[in-house]
Amino acid sequence: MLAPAAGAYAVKGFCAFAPGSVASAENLRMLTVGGTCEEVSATVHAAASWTDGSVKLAEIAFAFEAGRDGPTYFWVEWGSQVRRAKPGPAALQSLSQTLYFEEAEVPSPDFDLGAGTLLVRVERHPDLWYYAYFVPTAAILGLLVWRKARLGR
Amino acid sequence: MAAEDLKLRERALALFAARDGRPAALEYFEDAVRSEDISAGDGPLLGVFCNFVPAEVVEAAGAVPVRLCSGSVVAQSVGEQMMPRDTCPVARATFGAVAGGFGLASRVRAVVVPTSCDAKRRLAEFLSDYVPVLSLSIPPRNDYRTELPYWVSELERLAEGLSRITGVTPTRARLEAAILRRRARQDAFRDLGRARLRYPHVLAGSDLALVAAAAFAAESSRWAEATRRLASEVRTLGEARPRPADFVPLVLTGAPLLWPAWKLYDVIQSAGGSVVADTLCSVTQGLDDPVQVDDWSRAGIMRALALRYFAASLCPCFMDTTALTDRVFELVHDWKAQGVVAHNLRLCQLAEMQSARLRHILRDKGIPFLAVDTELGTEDVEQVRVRVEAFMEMIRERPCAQR
Amino acid sequence: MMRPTAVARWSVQIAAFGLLIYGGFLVKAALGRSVLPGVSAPAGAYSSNTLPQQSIAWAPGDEPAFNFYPPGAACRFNPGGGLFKACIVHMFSENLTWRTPLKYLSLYLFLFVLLAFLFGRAWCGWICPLGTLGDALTGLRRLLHIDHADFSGGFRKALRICSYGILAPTLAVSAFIGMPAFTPYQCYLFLPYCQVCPARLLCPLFGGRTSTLADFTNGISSFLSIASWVVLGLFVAAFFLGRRIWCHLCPIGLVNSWFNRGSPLELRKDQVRCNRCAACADACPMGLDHVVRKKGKAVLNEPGCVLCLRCVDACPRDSCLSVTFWGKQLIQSKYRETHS
Amino acid sequence: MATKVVVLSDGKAVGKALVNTGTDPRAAGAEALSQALGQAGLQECELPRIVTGYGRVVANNGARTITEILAAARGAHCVAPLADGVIDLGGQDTKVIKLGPDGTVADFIMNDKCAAGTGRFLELMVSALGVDFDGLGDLAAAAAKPARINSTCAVFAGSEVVSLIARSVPESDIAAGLFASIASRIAALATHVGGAGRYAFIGGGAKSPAMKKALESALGKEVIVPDDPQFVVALGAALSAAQP
Repeated sequence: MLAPAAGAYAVKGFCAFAPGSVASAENLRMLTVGGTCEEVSATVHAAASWTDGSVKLAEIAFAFEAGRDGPTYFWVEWGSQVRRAKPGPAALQSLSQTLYFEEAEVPSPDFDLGAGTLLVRVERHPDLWYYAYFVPTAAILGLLVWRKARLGR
Repeated sequence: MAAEDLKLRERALALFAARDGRPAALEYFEDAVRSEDISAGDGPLLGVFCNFVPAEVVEAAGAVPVRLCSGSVVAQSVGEQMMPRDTCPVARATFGAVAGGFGLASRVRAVVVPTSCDAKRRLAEFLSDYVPVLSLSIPPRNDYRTELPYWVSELERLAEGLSRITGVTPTRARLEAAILRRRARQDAFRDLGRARLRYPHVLAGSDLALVAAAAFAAESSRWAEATRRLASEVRTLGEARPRPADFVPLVLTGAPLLWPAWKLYDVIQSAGGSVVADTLCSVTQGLDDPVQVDDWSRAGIMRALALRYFAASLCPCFMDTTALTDRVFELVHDWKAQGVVAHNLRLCQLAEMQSARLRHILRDKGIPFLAVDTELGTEDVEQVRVRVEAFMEMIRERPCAQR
Repeated sequence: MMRPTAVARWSVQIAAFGLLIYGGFLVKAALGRSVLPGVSAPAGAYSSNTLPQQSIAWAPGDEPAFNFYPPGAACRFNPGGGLFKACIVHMFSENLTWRTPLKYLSLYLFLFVLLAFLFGRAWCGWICPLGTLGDALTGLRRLLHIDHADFSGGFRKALRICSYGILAPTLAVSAFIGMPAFTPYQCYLFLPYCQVCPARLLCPLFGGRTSTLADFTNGISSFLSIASWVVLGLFVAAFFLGRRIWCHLCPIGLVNSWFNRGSPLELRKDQVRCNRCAACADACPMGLDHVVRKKGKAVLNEPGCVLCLRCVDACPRDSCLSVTFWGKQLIQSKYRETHS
Repeated sequence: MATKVVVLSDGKAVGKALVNTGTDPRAAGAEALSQALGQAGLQECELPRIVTGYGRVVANNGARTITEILAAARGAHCVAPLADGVIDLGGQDTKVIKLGPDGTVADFIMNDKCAAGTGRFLELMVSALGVDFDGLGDLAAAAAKPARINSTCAVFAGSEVVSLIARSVPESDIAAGLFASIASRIAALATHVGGAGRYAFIGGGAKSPAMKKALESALGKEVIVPDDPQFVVALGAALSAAQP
């Protein structure tokens, strides 16, 4: 399959949290996986909140330099001690292409609600290939309409 | 009078039996038109007219339907003593047959008269002086969407009336049994049709008419067996003898040619033509369309009966007769017919006006057409002969490309 | 007295039913994994794993074998995911809510359009598992010799309008709750039609999952459960008494019906051979009579016609009705002897 | 009712004879034949012959027979090659024949079996007016405005004529009316076979100029009347006999 050019992408995604587990969007940050695990600069805001004000659905967006094919993994870390240091990247809006990150593994039911980490995956989707399907689709629809017209009511 | 009527019938039988190389299986049908196939054991006889009366309902009510439409001039002369002269000859003859007690007409417990045309409406009243009459009123339009509910209710009325006469109620099970039993007739007739389509030269038009006339008054399963035998014999004979070079297949349409008034068959055949297919209610109409039941509930069965005997009818008494013209085209195409002959029974306006329209429609398609105005009797046979022979000459003169 | 077409159709329907409901297990057992990559929900957004009714949550590995949306499919909520992912209405709803970029759907749209174009509403008449269950109900009715209810043409038109009235709001609501500002409503309104669709109850049930039948965890889900039972009741009644009258209402059938006229799979009629006996109209499970009514029309693919071909079976005139695929004749009506 | 014979010698009619048939068509046929042969200066010999008309069945003496429709078509095509339609107003019946390009019969229609609209009809009316056939024609020629005679049935028309006389309608108008009524019948038949570009008008009726005039006004076009129109059918038969 045809992969898009390597380069900068805006990565978006949502994480859902149990009531009271994440007090505010500030108690949440993203880390690279492996090595030094340094923080990735990301913007986070609560897309939805529980009645107690804690975050229900956090929308996380960050810039991603896609160097190679295949998935890249990040940690989403949260907890009352966690503080996000780096502010969100300013250039995010200027990035044309958007990817979504997905939860890489289903969290085990008995994990600590108060604090924890979540593994997420970013994978480049082959864009051009997708667009290619519109051509035959349009052709078939055209044929259909033509045949309809020829048959009449 | 009855004796004269019998003589007339025997003469007619002899006339058509004369043709050599005729399938032997036709003997059964000759006996049947002598009304020898209905035995007393089969149940009370019930006279019906036209193809509008669902025989299945009659049988389900425990009676045996026999069709009384007559073409006998003797019976006609009897009928004239009561009916005005300038009325439908078939109505006169049929009434005469009942009034004079000819053949089966003397044995029927009651009659069912559909009010398809004006003559039939009055005929019902004339008959009611002699025999109990159940009438079926036919809507003027045979469009099932508008008329089906009414027609079904008419059939229900008929069923009630019949059960009052016979004491048997046509239940769902009885109707189903009757339909499956009667279906054997269509199966056999279609089988014969396929055989004839393959070897159209074996069976003369008059022979097919004989088969149909026998169906008027024959026990259906025996009739079906005989027809199967005939079909197989047609196949064997067809293998044996090739189709003659001067074979001129014709399609016959218009008013019914009722036994024994078969002058037209005689003239056409002696002029070298062969009637291979027809739209006559006296022959094909009554036999080739089956009752197609989709839903075997009682209502579903009655609906199917209504559709078969009403919506599928080609009777010119209905407003829309495009079905009839379409059928003529179909037959001309399938049987490679070289001409169409319309039988205008004198005083049958419906048939006559229909054929007048047909003449114009067929002329535009370049299909030779002849309308023959005639009556039951043989007094005008020479006039008919001139027209038919000229028609045959005309067809034979046509360049082969146009045939 | 079963006609060949009827036999063929029953076999296809039963086979399709089995494949759609249970095929997922088999194929995945063979291939180990879904064949096409699916469009997955943004994490945390309501995906079909996490409907308002928690009970409908998927077990991990519940993905279907072929991750796309054919014109006739089993329900999304099959255990084991069934053979295909879901019906087209489900696809539109969930992806509108997720605001999935169109490009990610192009493959699925292409496959759907192709299949719908090739076979039109034959998908409804021959494949749809709901239709198969309904035909079984009809068969039961026939065995009991109960006549079917007849619905007027006006009523059928009304049902068609109603099916637009189901489809349009379904898509509108799905799009609405996809907007960031309204995401909180997803927990009430995600997949609006699925909440009451009888397939959501029946298909998982045949797959061996009863959890979708009822859910009284909260008010909304209780309400929706009861509503879905009511719809299921209507569905059963409609199919038992009204043959396929339901299919005039089905929004999936509606989408397929747009492809019926103009599809290469054509129902044709030779006007000259028609004797107007209307046996075709009597046999039509959709209650249509266009086959006998339409004069001088060769192709009879009406939007309402599910190409079940009962009319071709019922027609007693040789080669009056026929079915062609791109001009090539597949079958034609002929008189069939019941005796002999 | 008359028996006509035409003797043909290399394409030309060398002998013609007309004998009133009476009750014995055989005798009339033999008589006419000998007359015609005499006129042609030939002896009774084995000429190929064809018998046509109503007599063909009883009086053919083993000769070939064809119907008068075919004979009329052949004869008319011979005497009036340009005509693509033939109108034959005979004693027994009236025919309208549509000819194919090569003079074959493309379509034809005949009056129904009663005498309505035939020569016989005129003969009966003649007696009602107390003139002879030609006299009827002369009367019609002098007509101011033709009377309207609705009935084509000979019997009813007879009484209709009587009532017209009683209403002191001039005989000339009545005569013209009679011709007009027949002409309109024929025109109706002509439309049934789809009409033709140019008609040949043959048969005994064609001898009357009044009939020709009435027919032309009814058809709205000229008609060709060959010489001896009553022999055209016999000529056609002779022509057919000439062909092996």
